[in-house]
Amino acid sequence: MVKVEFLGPIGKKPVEVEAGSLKELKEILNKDDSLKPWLENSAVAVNDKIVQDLDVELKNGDRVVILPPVCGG
Amino acid sequence: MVKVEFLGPIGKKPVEVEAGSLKELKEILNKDDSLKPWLENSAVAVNDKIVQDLDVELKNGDRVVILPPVCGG
Amino acid sequence: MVEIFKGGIPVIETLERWYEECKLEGYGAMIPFIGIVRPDNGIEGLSFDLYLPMLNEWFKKWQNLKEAKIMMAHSFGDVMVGETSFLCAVFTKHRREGFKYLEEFVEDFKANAPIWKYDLINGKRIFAKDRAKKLPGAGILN
Amino acid sequence: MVEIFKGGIPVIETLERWYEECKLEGYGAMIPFIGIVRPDNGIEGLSFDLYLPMLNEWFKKWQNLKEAKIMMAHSFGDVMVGETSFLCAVFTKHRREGFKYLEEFVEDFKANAPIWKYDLINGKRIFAKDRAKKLPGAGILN
Repeated sequence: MVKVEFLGPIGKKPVEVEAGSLKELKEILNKDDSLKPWLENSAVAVNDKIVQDLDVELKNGDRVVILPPVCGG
Repeated sequence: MVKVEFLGPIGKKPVEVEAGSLKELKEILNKDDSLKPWLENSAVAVNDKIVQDLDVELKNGDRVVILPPVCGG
Repeated sequence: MVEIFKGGIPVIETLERWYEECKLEGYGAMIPFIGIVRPDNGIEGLSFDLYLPMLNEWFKKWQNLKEAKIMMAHSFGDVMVGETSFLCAVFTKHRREGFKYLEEFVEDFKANAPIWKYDLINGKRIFAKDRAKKLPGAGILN
Repeated sequence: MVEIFKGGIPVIETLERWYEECKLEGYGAMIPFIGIVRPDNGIEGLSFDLYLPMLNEWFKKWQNLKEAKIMMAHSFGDVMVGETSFLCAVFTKHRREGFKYLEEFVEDFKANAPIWKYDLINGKRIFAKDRAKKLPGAGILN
Protein backbone atom coordinates (compact mmCIF):
# COMPACT_ATOMS: atom_id res chain seq x y z
CA MET A 1 0.00 0.00 0.00
CA VAL A 2 1.06 3.54 -0.78
CA LYS A 3 -0.16 6.48 1.25
CA VAL A 4 -1.18 9.56 -0.74
CA GLU A 5 -1.56 12.96 0.95
CA PHE A 6 -3.13 16.05 -0.59
CA LEU A 7 -1.56 19.25 0.66
CA GLY A 8 -2.76 22.80 1.18
CA PRO A 9 -5.94 23.89 -0.57
CA ILE A 10 -6.83 20.50 -2.08
CA GLY A 11 -8.60 19.74 1.17
CA LYS A 12 -8.90 16.00 0.71
CA LYS A 13 -8.07 13.38 3.33
CA PRO A 14 -5.11 11.04 2.77
CA VAL A 15 -5.84 7.78 0.99
CA GLU A 16 -4.10 4.41 0.87
CA VAL A 17 -3.94 2.77 -2.52
CA GLU A 18 -2.36 -0.22 -4.24
CA ALA A 19 -0.02 1.18 -6.89
CA GLY A 20 3.31 -0.21 -8.09
CA SER A 21 4.33 2.90 -9.98
CA LEU A 22 3.45 6.56 -10.44
CA LYS A 23 1.82 5.62 -13.73
CA GLU A 24 -0.60 3.36 -11.90
CA LEU A 25 -1.20 5.98 -9.27
CA LYS A 26 -2.00 8.52 -11.98
CA GLU A 27 -4.73 6.27 -13.35
CA ILE A 28 -6.21 5.75 -9.93
CA LEU A 29 -6.25 9.43 -8.98
CA ASN A 30 -7.73 10.50 -12.30
CA LYS A 31 -10.86 8.52 -11.50
CA ASP A 32 -11.68 11.18 -8.91
CA ASP A 33 -13.19 14.12 -10.82
CA SER A 34 -12.80 16.51 -7.90
CA LEU A 35 -9.04 15.96 -8.07
CA LYS A 36 -8.60 16.67 -11.77
CA PRO A 37 -8.24 20.47 -11.57
CA TRP A 38 -5.54 19.98 -8.93
CA LEU A 39 -3.64 17.28 -10.82
CA GLU A 40 -3.19 19.70 -13.73
CA ASN A 41 -1.03 22.07 -11.74
CA SER A 42 0.24 20.03 -8.79
CA ALA A 43 3.70 18.63 -8.31
CA VAL A 44 4.40 15.22 -6.81
CA ALA A 45 6.84 14.10 -4.15
CA VAL A 46 7.68 10.51 -3.26
CA ASN A 47 8.94 10.18 0.29
CA ASP A 48 9.27 13.98 0.38
CA LYS A 49 11.43 14.23 -2.75
CA ILE A 50 9.92 15.97 -5.76
CA VAL A 51 9.81 13.75 -8.84
CA GLN A 52 9.60 15.16 -12.34
CA ASP A 53 8.64 12.20 -14.46
CA LEU A 54 6.39 9.20 -14.20
CA ASP A 55 9.05 6.48 -14.43
CA VAL A 56 9.11 5.94 -10.70
CA GLU A 57 8.39 2.60 -9.04
CA LEU A 58 6.46 2.67 -5.79
CA LYS A 59 6.90 0.12 -3.06
CA ASN A 60 4.90 -0.86 -0.04
CA GLY A 61 5.00 1.93 2.58
CA ASP A 62 6.01 4.73 0.20
CA ARG A 63 4.44 8.12 0.85
CA VAL A 64 3.29 10.27 -2.03
CA VAL A 65 2.32 13.92 -1.53
CA ILE A 66 0.46 16.06 -4.04
CA LEU A 67 1.63 19.70 -3.91
CA PRO A 68 -0.51 22.42 -5.48
CA PRO A 69 1.07 25.73 -6.59
CA VAL A 70 2.83 27.48 -3.71
CA CYS A 71 2.97 31.02 -2.43
CA GLY A 72 4.80 31.66 0.82
CA GLY A 73 5.60 34.97 2.47
CA MET B 1 35.84 87.39 4.79
CA VAL B 2 35.19 83.77 3.94
CA LYS B 3 35.16 81.05 6.56
CA VAL B 4 36.93 77.82 5.62
CA GLU B 5 36.32 74.60 7.59
CA PHE B 6 38.35 71.41 7.30
CA LEU B 7 36.26 68.33 7.92
CA GLY B 8 36.95 64.87 9.29
CA PRO B 9 40.54 63.68 9.41
CA ILE B 10 42.16 66.91 8.20
CA GLY B 11 42.18 68.02 11.81
CA LYS B 12 42.80 71.69 11.22
CA LYS B 13 40.89 74.55 12.85
CA PRO B 14 38.63 76.76 10.71
CA VAL B 15 40.24 79.85 9.22
CA GLU B 16 38.88 83.15 7.95
CA VAL B 17 40.44 84.46 4.77
CA GLU B 18 39.99 87.24 2.23
CA ALA B 19 39.18 85.56 -1.08
CA GLY B 20 36.89 86.78 -3.86
CA SER B 21 36.81 83.46 -5.70
CA LEU B 22 37.65 79.79 -5.34
CA LYS B 23 40.72 80.43 -7.51
CA GLU B 24 42.03 82.90 -4.96
CA LEU B 25 41.20 80.54 -2.14
CA LYS B 26 43.10 77.77 -3.87
CA GLU B 27 46.25 79.91 -3.96
CA ILE B 28 45.91 80.80 -0.31
CA LEU B 29 45.35 77.23 0.88
CA ASN B 30 48.22 75.86 -1.20
CA LYS B 31 50.64 77.96 0.82
CA ASP B 32 50.03 75.58 3.72
CA ASP B 33 52.18 72.50 3.07
CA SER B 34 50.34 70.39 5.64
CA LEU B 35 47.15 70.87 3.63
CA LYS B 36 48.53 69.79 0.27
CA PRO B 37 47.99 66.03 0.62
CA TRP B 38 44.38 66.73 1.57
CA LEU B 39 43.71 69.18 -1.23
CA GLU B 40 44.64 66.49 -3.75
CA ASN B 41 41.70 64.30 -2.86
CA SER B 42 39.24 66.59 -1.10
CA ALA B 43 36.01 67.96 -2.49
CA VAL B 44 34.79 71.49 -1.82
CA ALA B 45 31.39 72.82 -0.80
CA VAL B 46 30.34 76.47 -0.75
CA ASN B 47 27.52 77.12 1.69
CA ASP B 48 27.06 73.34 1.96
CA LYS B 49 26.68 72.74 -1.79
CA ILE B 50 29.40 70.75 -3.52
CA VAL B 51 31.10 72.67 -6.34
CA GLN B 52 32.91 70.92 -9.14
CA ASP B 53 34.89 73.69 -10.82
CA LEU B 54 36.82 76.75 -9.78
CA ASP B 55 34.69 79.37 -11.50
CA VAL B 56 32.86 80.28 -8.34
CA GLU B 57 32.82 83.77 -6.87
CA LEU B 58 32.93 84.07 -3.10
CA LYS B 59 31.31 86.85 -1.18
CA ASN B 60 31.62 88.13 2.34
CA GLY B 61 30.17 85.62 4.81
CA ASP B 62 30.36 82.58 2.51
CA ARG B 63 31.29 79.31 4.14
CA VAL B 64 33.61 76.90 2.39
CA VAL B 65 34.11 73.33 3.63
CA ILE B 66 36.87 70.99 2.57
CA LEU B 67 35.67 67.37 2.44
CA PRO B 68 38.22 64.56 2.36
CA PRO B 69 37.27 61.12 0.95
CA VAL B 70 34.28 59.63 2.77
CA CYS B 71 33.43 56.24 4.17
CA GLY B 72 30.25 55.87 6.17
CA GLY B 73 28.70 52.71 7.52
CA MET C 1 15.46 24.59 10.75
CA VAL C 2 12.81 27.10 9.79
CA GLU C 3 11.25 28.72 12.86
CA ILE C 4 7.50 28.30 12.72
CA PHE C 5 4.95 30.47 14.52
CA LYS C 6 1.19 30.11 14.84
CA GLY C 7 -0.16 33.47 13.65
CA GLY C 8 1.95 36.61 13.24
CA ILE C 9 5.69 36.34 13.86
CA PRO C 10 7.10 38.22 16.90
CA VAL C 11 9.32 40.24 14.58
CA ILE C 12 11.29 42.33 17.00
CA GLU C 13 12.16 39.66 19.53
CA THR C 14 13.11 37.23 16.75
CA LEU C 15 15.36 39.85 15.11
CA GLU C 16 16.88 40.63 18.49
CA ARG C 17 17.66 36.98 19.13
CA TRP C 18 19.29 36.55 15.71
CA TYR C 19 21.22 39.81 16.03
CA GLU C 20 22.57 38.98 19.48
CA GLU C 21 23.45 35.45 18.36
CA CYS C 22 25.43 36.54 15.30
CA LYS C 23 26.78 40.03 15.93
CA LEU C 24 30.12 38.82 17.28
CA GLU C 25 30.68 36.18 14.62
CA GLY C 26 32.49 38.53 12.25
CA TYR C 27 29.60 39.43 9.97
CA GLY C 28 29.62 43.05 8.84
CA ALA C 29 26.13 43.07 7.37
CA MET C 30 22.81 41.75 8.61
CA ILE C 31 20.02 42.21 6.08
CA PRO C 32 16.58 41.11 7.24
CA PHE C 33 13.48 40.87 5.12
CA ILE C 34 10.15 41.45 6.85
CA GLY C 35 7.04 40.45 4.94
CA ILE C 36 4.09 42.41 6.29
CA VAL C 37 0.47 41.55 5.45
CA ARG C 38 -0.94 44.41 3.36
CA PRO C 39 -4.61 45.48 3.36
CA ASP C 40 -5.11 44.50 -0.30
CA ASN C 41 -8.51 43.74 -1.87
CA GLY C 42 -10.27 44.31 1.42
CA ILE C 43 -8.74 41.26 3.08
CA GLU C 44 -8.69 40.95 6.87
CA GLY C 45 -5.48 39.00 6.70
CA LEU C 46 -3.80 35.99 5.16
CA SER C 47 -3.72 32.39 6.25
CA PHE C 48 -1.07 29.77 5.57
CA ASP C 49 -0.65 26.02 5.38
CA LEU C 50 2.82 24.63 5.25
CA TYR C 51 4.37 21.22 4.80
CA LEU C 52 7.17 21.18 7.32
CA PRO C 53 9.20 18.11 6.26
CA MET C 54 9.81 19.50 2.77
CA LEU C 55 10.09 23.09 3.99
CA ASN C 56 13.00 22.13 6.25
CA GLU C 57 14.53 20.03 3.48
CA TRP C 58 14.29 22.99 1.08
CA PHE C 59 15.86 25.30 3.68
CA LYS C 60 18.84 22.98 4.22
CA LYS C 61 20.59 24.05 1.05
CA TRP C 62 20.60 27.62 2.37
CA GLN C 63 22.20 26.60 5.65
CA ASN C 64 25.50 25.40 4.29
CA LEU C 65 26.70 28.48 2.48
CA LYS C 66 30.36 29.28 2.96
CA GLU C 67 30.10 33.03 3.09
CA ALA C 68 26.62 33.63 4.46
CA LYS C 69 24.35 32.61 7.29
CA ILE C 70 20.61 32.70 6.77
CA MET C 71 17.86 32.62 9.41
CA MET C 72 14.19 32.26 8.61
CA ALA C 73 10.78 32.24 10.31
CA HIS C 74 7.30 31.71 8.85
CA SER C 75 3.74 31.70 10.13
CA PHE C 76 1.03 29.12 9.82
CA GLY C 77 -2.65 29.79 10.35
CA ASP C 78 -4.09 33.28 10.30
CA VAL C 79 -1.99 36.45 10.12
CA MET C 80 -3.85 39.75 10.26
CA VAL C 81 -3.17 42.91 8.25
CA GLY C 82 -0.14 44.73 9.70
CA GLU C 83 1.31 41.52 11.13
CA THR C 84 4.31 39.69 9.67
CA SER C 85 4.11 36.22 8.13
CA PHE C 86 7.62 35.86 6.74
CA LEU C 87 10.89 36.96 8.31
CA CYS C 88 14.44 36.15 7.32
CA ALA C 89 17.90 37.63 7.78
CA VAL C 90 21.09 37.19 5.81
CA PHE C 91 24.45 37.65 7.55
CA THR C 92 27.56 38.23 5.43
CA LYS C 93 30.97 39.75 5.87
CA HIS C 94 30.38 42.41 3.22
CA ARG C 95 27.22 44.09 2.05
CA ARG C 96 27.34 43.08 -1.62
CA GLU C 97 27.14 39.32 -0.98
CA GLY C 98 24.35 40.15 1.43
CA PHE C 99 22.22 41.88 -1.20
CA LYS C 100 22.84 39.02 -3.63
CA TYR C 101 22.01 36.23 -1.18
CA LEU C 102 18.94 37.97 0.19
CA GLU C 103 17.44 38.37 -3.25
CA GLU C 104 18.32 34.85 -4.38
CA PHE C 105 17.02 33.36 -1.17
CA VAL C 106 13.71 35.21 -1.16
CA GLU C 107 13.06 34.44 -4.84
CA ASP C 108 13.83 30.75 -4.29
CA PHE C 109 11.57 30.81 -1.24
CA LYS C 110 8.69 32.31 -3.21
CA ALA C 111 9.09 29.77 -6.01
CA ASN C 112 9.82 26.60 -4.08
CA ALA C 113 8.92 26.63 -0.40
CA PRO C 114 5.93 24.31 0.20
CA ILE C 115 3.59 26.92 1.65
CA TRP C 116 0.04 27.77 0.61
CA LYS C 117 -1.50 31.18 1.05
CA TYR C 118 -5.15 32.08 1.51
CA ASP C 119 -6.87 35.45 1.66
CA LEU C 120 -9.03 35.92 4.74
CA ILE C 121 -12.28 37.55 3.68
CA ASN C 122 -15.31 37.64 5.98
CA GLY C 123 -13.54 35.11 8.13
CA LYS C 124 -13.20 32.63 5.25
CA ARG C 125 -10.03 31.23 3.72
CA ILE C 126 -9.83 31.68 -0.05
CA PHE C 127 -6.85 30.08 -1.79
CA ALA C 128 -4.67 32.78 -3.41
CA LYS C 129 -4.52 30.89 -6.71
CA ASP C 130 -3.59 33.92 -8.82
CA ARG C 131 -0.42 34.48 -6.79
CA ALA C 132 0.64 30.82 -6.55
CA LYS C 133 3.47 29.22 -8.54
CA LYS C 134 3.66 25.69 -9.86
CA LEU C 135 6.43 23.55 -8.46
CA PRO C 136 8.85 21.64 -10.73
CA GLY C 137 7.17 18.75 -12.48
CA ALA C 138 3.70 20.14 -11.87
CA GLY C 139 1.04 18.36 -13.87
CA ILE C 140 2.77 15.00 -14.34
CA LEU C 141 -0.19 13.15 -12.86
CA ASN C 142 -2.62 14.91 -15.17
CA MET D 1 16.35 63.63 8.98
CA VAL D 2 19.05 61.11 9.66
CA GLU D 3 18.88 59.82 13.25
CA ILE D 4 22.25 60.31 14.90
CA PHE D 5 23.54 58.38 17.91
CA LYS D 6 26.68 58.86 19.96
CA GLY D 7 28.35 55.43 19.91
CA GLY D 8 26.60 52.22 18.82
CA ILE D 9 23.05 52.46 17.52
CA PRO D 10 20.30 50.87 19.68
CA VAL D 11 19.43 48.56 16.78
CA ILE D 12 16.47 46.68 18.13
CA GLU D 13 14.57 49.56 19.66
CA THR D 14 15.12 51.67 16.54
CA LEU D 15 13.89 48.87 14.27
CA GLU D 16 10.91 48.37 16.56
CA ARG D 17 9.99 52.05 16.37
CA TRP D 18 10.25 52.10 12.57
CA TYR D 19 8.32 48.84 12.22
CA GLU D 20 5.49 49.97 14.50
CA GLU D 21 5.35 53.34 12.78
CA CYS D 22 5.07 51.91 9.26
CA LYS D 23 3.49 48.47 9.49
CA LEU D 24 -0.05 49.71 8.94
CA GLU D 25 0.80 52.07 6.09
CA GLY D 26 0.31 49.46 3.37
CA TYR D 27 3.92 48.43 2.86
CA GLY D 28 4.35 44.72 2.24
CA ALA D 29 8.12 44.63 2.64
CA MET D 30 10.46 46.15 5.21
CA ILE D 31 14.11 45.53 4.39
CA PRO D 32 16.61 46.83 6.95
CA PHE D 33 20.35 46.93 6.59
CA ILE D 34 22.40 46.61 9.76
CA GLY D 35 26.07 47.51 9.49
CA ILE D 36 27.95 45.73 12.28
CA VAL D 37 31.55 46.59 13.22
CA ARG D 38 33.72 43.57 12.35
CA PRO D 39 36.89 42.60 14.22
CA ASP D 40 39.13 43.24 11.20
CA ASN D 41 42.88 43.91 11.40
CA GLY D 42 42.81 43.70 15.15
CA ILE D 43 40.74 46.85 15.58
CA GLU D 44 38.90 47.53 18.82
CA GLY D 45 36.22 49.37 16.94
CA LEU D 46 35.58 52.17 14.51
CA SER D 47 35.08 55.85 15.08
CA PHE D 48 33.14 58.34 12.96
CA ASP D 49 32.98 62.04 12.23
CA LEU D 50 30.04 63.35 10.30
CA TYR D 51 29.00 66.66 8.85
CA LEU D 52 25.34 66.90 9.68
CA PRO D 53 24.16 69.80 7.48
CA MET D 54 25.28 68.07 4.29
CA LEU D 55 24.32 64.60 5.55
CA ASN D 56 20.73 65.72 6.02
CA GLU D 57 20.78 67.50 2.68
CA TRP D 58 22.06 64.33 0.98
CA PHE D 59 19.37 62.24 2.68
CA LYS D 60 16.55 64.54 1.51
CA LYS D 61 16.53 63.13 -1.99
CA TRP D 62 15.77 59.70 -0.50
CA GLN D 63 12.82 60.98 1.47
CA ASN D 64 10.62 61.98 -1.41
CA LEU D 65 10.36 58.71 -3.29
CA LYS D 66 6.90 57.86 -4.55
CA GLU D 67 6.98 54.14 -3.95
CA ALA D 68 9.34 53.74 -1.02
CA LYS D 69 9.98 55.09 2.45
CA ILE D 70 13.52 55.03 3.82
CA MET D 71 14.65 55.43 7.42
CA MET D 72 18.26 55.81 8.47
CA ALA D 73 20.42 56.09 11.58
CA HIS D 74 24.19 56.55 11.95
CA SER D 75 26.69 56.75 14.79
CA PHE D 76 29.26 59.37 15.57
CA GLY D 77 32.21 58.83 17.88
CA ASP D 78 33.42 55.39 18.87
CA VAL D 79 31.58 52.17 17.98
CA MET D 80 33.05 48.94 19.32
CA VAL D 81 33.35 45.58 17.55
CA GLY D 82 29.94 43.85 17.51
CA GLU D 83 28.07 47.13 17.75
CA THR D 84 26.21 48.75 14.86
CA SER D 85 27.21 52.07 13.29
CA PHE D 86 24.81 52.21 10.35
CA LEU D 87 21.17 51.20 10.23
CA CYS D 88 18.56 51.80 7.59
CA ALA D 89 15.27 50.31 6.45
CA VAL D 90 13.44 50.47 3.15
CA PHE D 91 9.65 50.09 3.09
CA THR D 92 7.93 49.24 -0.20
CA LYS D 93 4.68 47.69 -1.33
CA HIS D 94 6.41 44.80 -3.10
CA ARG D 95 9.70 43.10 -2.42
CA ARG D 96 11.41 43.76 -5.75
CA GLU D 97 11.37 47.56 -5.48
CA GLY D 98 12.62 47.04 -1.95
CA PHE D 99 15.73 45.12 -3.05
CA LYS D 100 16.42 47.72 -5.72
CA TYR D 101 16.03 50.75 -3.46
CA LEU D 102 18.02 49.22 -0.62
CA GLU D 103 20.99 48.53 -2.85
CA GLU D 104 20.85 51.91 -4.60
CA PHE D 105 20.47 53.72 -1.31
CA VAL D 106 23.32 51.95 0.47
CA GLU D 107 25.68 52.38 -2.50
CA ASP D 108 24.84 56.09 -2.73
CA PHE D 109 25.34 56.38 1.01
CA LYS D 110 28.77 54.75 0.83
CA ALA D 111 29.86 57.01 -2.04
CA ASN D 112 28.37 60.34 -1.00
CA ALA D 113 27.38 60.66 2.64
CA PRO D 114 29.78 63.10 4.38
CA ILE D 115 31.04 60.69 7.01
CA TRP D 116 34.63 59.82 7.92
CA LYS D 117 35.68 56.51 9.35
CA TYR D 118 38.62 55.72 11.62
CA ASP D 119 39.97 52.44 12.90
CA LEU D 120 40.36 52.32 16.67
CA ILE D 121 43.68 50.66 17.46
CA ASN D 122 45.20 50.87 20.93
CA GLY D 123 42.69 53.56 21.72
CA LYS D 124 43.87 55.72 18.80
CA ARG D 125 41.85 56.89 15.81
CA ILE D 126 43.49 56.08 12.48
CA PHE D 127 41.75 57.44 9.37
CA ALA D 128 40.55 54.55 7.16
CA LYS D 129 42.07 56.11 4.06
CA ASP D 130 42.18 52.86 2.05
CA ARG D 131 38.41 52.43 2.34
CA ALA D 132 37.49 56.07 1.69
CA LYS D 133 36.02 57.40 -1.57
CA LYS D 134 36.59 60.79 -3.17
CA LEU D 135 33.53 63.00 -3.48
CA PRO D 136 32.57 64.63 -6.80
CA GLY D 137 34.99 67.39 -7.78
CA ALA D 138 37.69 66.13 -5.44
CA GLY D 139 41.05 67.75 -6.05
CA ILE D 140 39.87 71.02 -7.62
CA LEU D 141 41.80 73.05 -5.07
CA ASN D 142 45.00 71.12 -5.73
